[in-house]
Amino acid sequence: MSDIKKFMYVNRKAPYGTIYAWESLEVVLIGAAFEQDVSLAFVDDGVYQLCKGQDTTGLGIKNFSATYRALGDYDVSKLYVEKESLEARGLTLDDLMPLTYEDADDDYAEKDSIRVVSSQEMAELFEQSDVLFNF
Amino acid sequence: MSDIKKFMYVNRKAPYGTIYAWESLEVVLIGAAFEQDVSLAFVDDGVYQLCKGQDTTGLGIKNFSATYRALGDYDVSKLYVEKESLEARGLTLDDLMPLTYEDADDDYAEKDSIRVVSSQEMAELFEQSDVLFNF
Amino acid sequence: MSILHTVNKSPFDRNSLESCVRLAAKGGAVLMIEDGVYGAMKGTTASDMVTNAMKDLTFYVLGPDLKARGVDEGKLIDGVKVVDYNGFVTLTVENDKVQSWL
Amino acid sequence: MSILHTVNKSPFDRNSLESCVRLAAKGGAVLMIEDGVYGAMKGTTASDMVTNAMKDLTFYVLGPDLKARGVDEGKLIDGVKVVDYNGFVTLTVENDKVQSWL
Amino acid sequence: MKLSIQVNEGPYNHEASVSALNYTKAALEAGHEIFRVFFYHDGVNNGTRYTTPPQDDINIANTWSELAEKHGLDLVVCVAAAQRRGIVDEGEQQRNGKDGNNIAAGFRISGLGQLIEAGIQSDRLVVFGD
Amino acid sequence: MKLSIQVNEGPYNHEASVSALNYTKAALEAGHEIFRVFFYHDGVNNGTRYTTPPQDDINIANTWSELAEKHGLDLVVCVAAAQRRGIVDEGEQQRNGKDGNNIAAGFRISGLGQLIEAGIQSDRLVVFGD
Repeated sequence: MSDIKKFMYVNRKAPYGTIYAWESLEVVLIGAAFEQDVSLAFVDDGVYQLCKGQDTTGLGIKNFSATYRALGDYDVSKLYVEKESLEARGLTLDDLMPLTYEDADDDYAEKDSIRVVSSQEMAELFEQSDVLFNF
Repeated sequence: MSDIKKFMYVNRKAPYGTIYAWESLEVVLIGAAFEQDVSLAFVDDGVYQLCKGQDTTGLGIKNFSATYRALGDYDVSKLYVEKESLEARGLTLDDLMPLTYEDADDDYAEKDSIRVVSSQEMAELFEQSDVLFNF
Repeated sequence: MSILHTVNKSPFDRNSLESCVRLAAKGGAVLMIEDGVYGAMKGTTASDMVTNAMKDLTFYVLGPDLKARGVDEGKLIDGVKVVDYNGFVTLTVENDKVQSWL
Repeated sequence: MSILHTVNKSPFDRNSLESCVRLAAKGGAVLMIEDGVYGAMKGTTASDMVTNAMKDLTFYVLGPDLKARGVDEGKLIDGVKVVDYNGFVTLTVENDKVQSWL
Repeated sequence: MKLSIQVNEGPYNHEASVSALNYTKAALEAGHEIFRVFFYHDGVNNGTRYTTPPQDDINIANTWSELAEKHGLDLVVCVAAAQRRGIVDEGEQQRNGKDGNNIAAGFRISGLGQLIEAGIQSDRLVVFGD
Repeated sequence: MKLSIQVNEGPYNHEASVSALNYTKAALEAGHEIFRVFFYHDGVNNGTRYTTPPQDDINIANTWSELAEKHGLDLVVCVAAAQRRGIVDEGEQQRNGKDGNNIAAGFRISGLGQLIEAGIQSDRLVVFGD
């Protein structure tokens, strides 16, 4: 086994109704300092975490959606979103926040972090990971 | 409104996976002392609470299923089980614990506490209640 | 006699909304709160369940929970009414009792 | 490379088992624990989902959780294997990693 | 109208306690009486003064305590549920031989009869949970 | 083999902590090394010494403490999750100006890096939750 492990953070829950989305993101931020190969998966209600326009003022609780936009600065640039989960919820890529990162291997060109994949591709990504984090 | 209210305790969750079934039953036991008109509803995974043959020895946790058999002694004798929920789970009345009470109005004849009702009858029972307890 | 039903779970994750619709008597009100607000969106695999139930039930959704999740009101199923917490309290008073589909 | 998937929720209450079956690659193992054991019963509205997935996945169920819930082994879908906690540990070791469908 | 509220989940993990707080505030503003707020299941975890939430998020226990002080709310934590989960007041500390207690200001620990009484005395019972 | 375990839910409310306990015991009996047990989300509530469970039920916090003592288990409670939920050790008591602490024997409070490290160092990570 190499020194670097493939970490996959699996997000299946909606934001705010429960804390799993936010506390999972806290793990990703801390984990970014450990220089592993990091990916995030958004399936089922996890896709709601990336919806744009979140405004928690009326609830009086913290809005953590801006943190997803900071992931690129932490070198977390692989966010896989399952197509089938989006479709079942009537969502398209346009409903999600535009998330980007600067590709150090390509003269710091700005690229999209979100990659929409099929269920089958997602299953393969899980297979190729070394550690699956579930919340 | 009369002095006696119609209490309906609604059970929708399986036993042991979460504590709601057991802590709900604790409310019913305490509530029995208050001499209200008490009914229990078992719908969705709540029907699993009444399955016979529960044995938690292998988990090392408390088995509370015998408590349902004591309900008759607390004058809690109306346990409504939704037919559609049983059927979806491949269960019949034979899979449930036999629960009985002694009918004070009928020379203490032993009668069945469990009454299987349709979704529509259950909806009517909810309508006729004064207070719905949800766990 | 009428019941205010609250549903606080996503219809894609749990069976709460489905059970509510099955076991709510005609004339009841259904208020979607917390993650339940996703059930109010049109164009989803759960939308038909709500649309079909509208002949018997009136549907409401809690605005502050919608906004928190970035759900635009234009994305709601036609006929679902948006209320704030004051509206939630009013619905509690206008109906005879509350059933929470937890 | 193979994954041990654990499912701890009733398929009638949550979407965990359904998602596991959709997103588990061929050759994986699925262990039903806690309220997930209800997914191993035959004659339910969820049984076909498990039976159909058996061509790609091997299904196990945790005995102590079955017994706690009063589920007789005669009620299990044919081909679902019962293991105890030692078997759970063995499955963890025999597969390369664990995915918990919480 | 006389309302009672039941909270079944702990702070932060679920939105239930925030929903209950926002609902309680709205009900008070509309002039309704809150007969009781009953904390059950993991809801008892709302009543600890040991929390130190992030500065940029709501302090749920403090918000309950302030609301209780301002409006004379009766915040009742179920004793059986509290014992399972480690919420302790002075009386429970003595009875169970604990070396401290963690109950927050404005909360009291009492029995399940308080929930039944709320069901009898109130015009509506509104439950927030998981 | 080197295993790590993550517990996401509090005691009693969910079966997760009991499953984790039974799994940990079986893994130790089979001769595996438990690198760490990490308590996250409501799982931090496993680590309070203030619980008084019913006599006829399992004492979850004590069972963890005894297992830790017997096998030298590293039971780590996430500090951020603990602050939100009111689990406090002596250090946290000082830092956050609390008048007491409630951590159970054998548990320690530390950062999320401990979970990442467990993911890197262990052959398997097994998660129990809701």
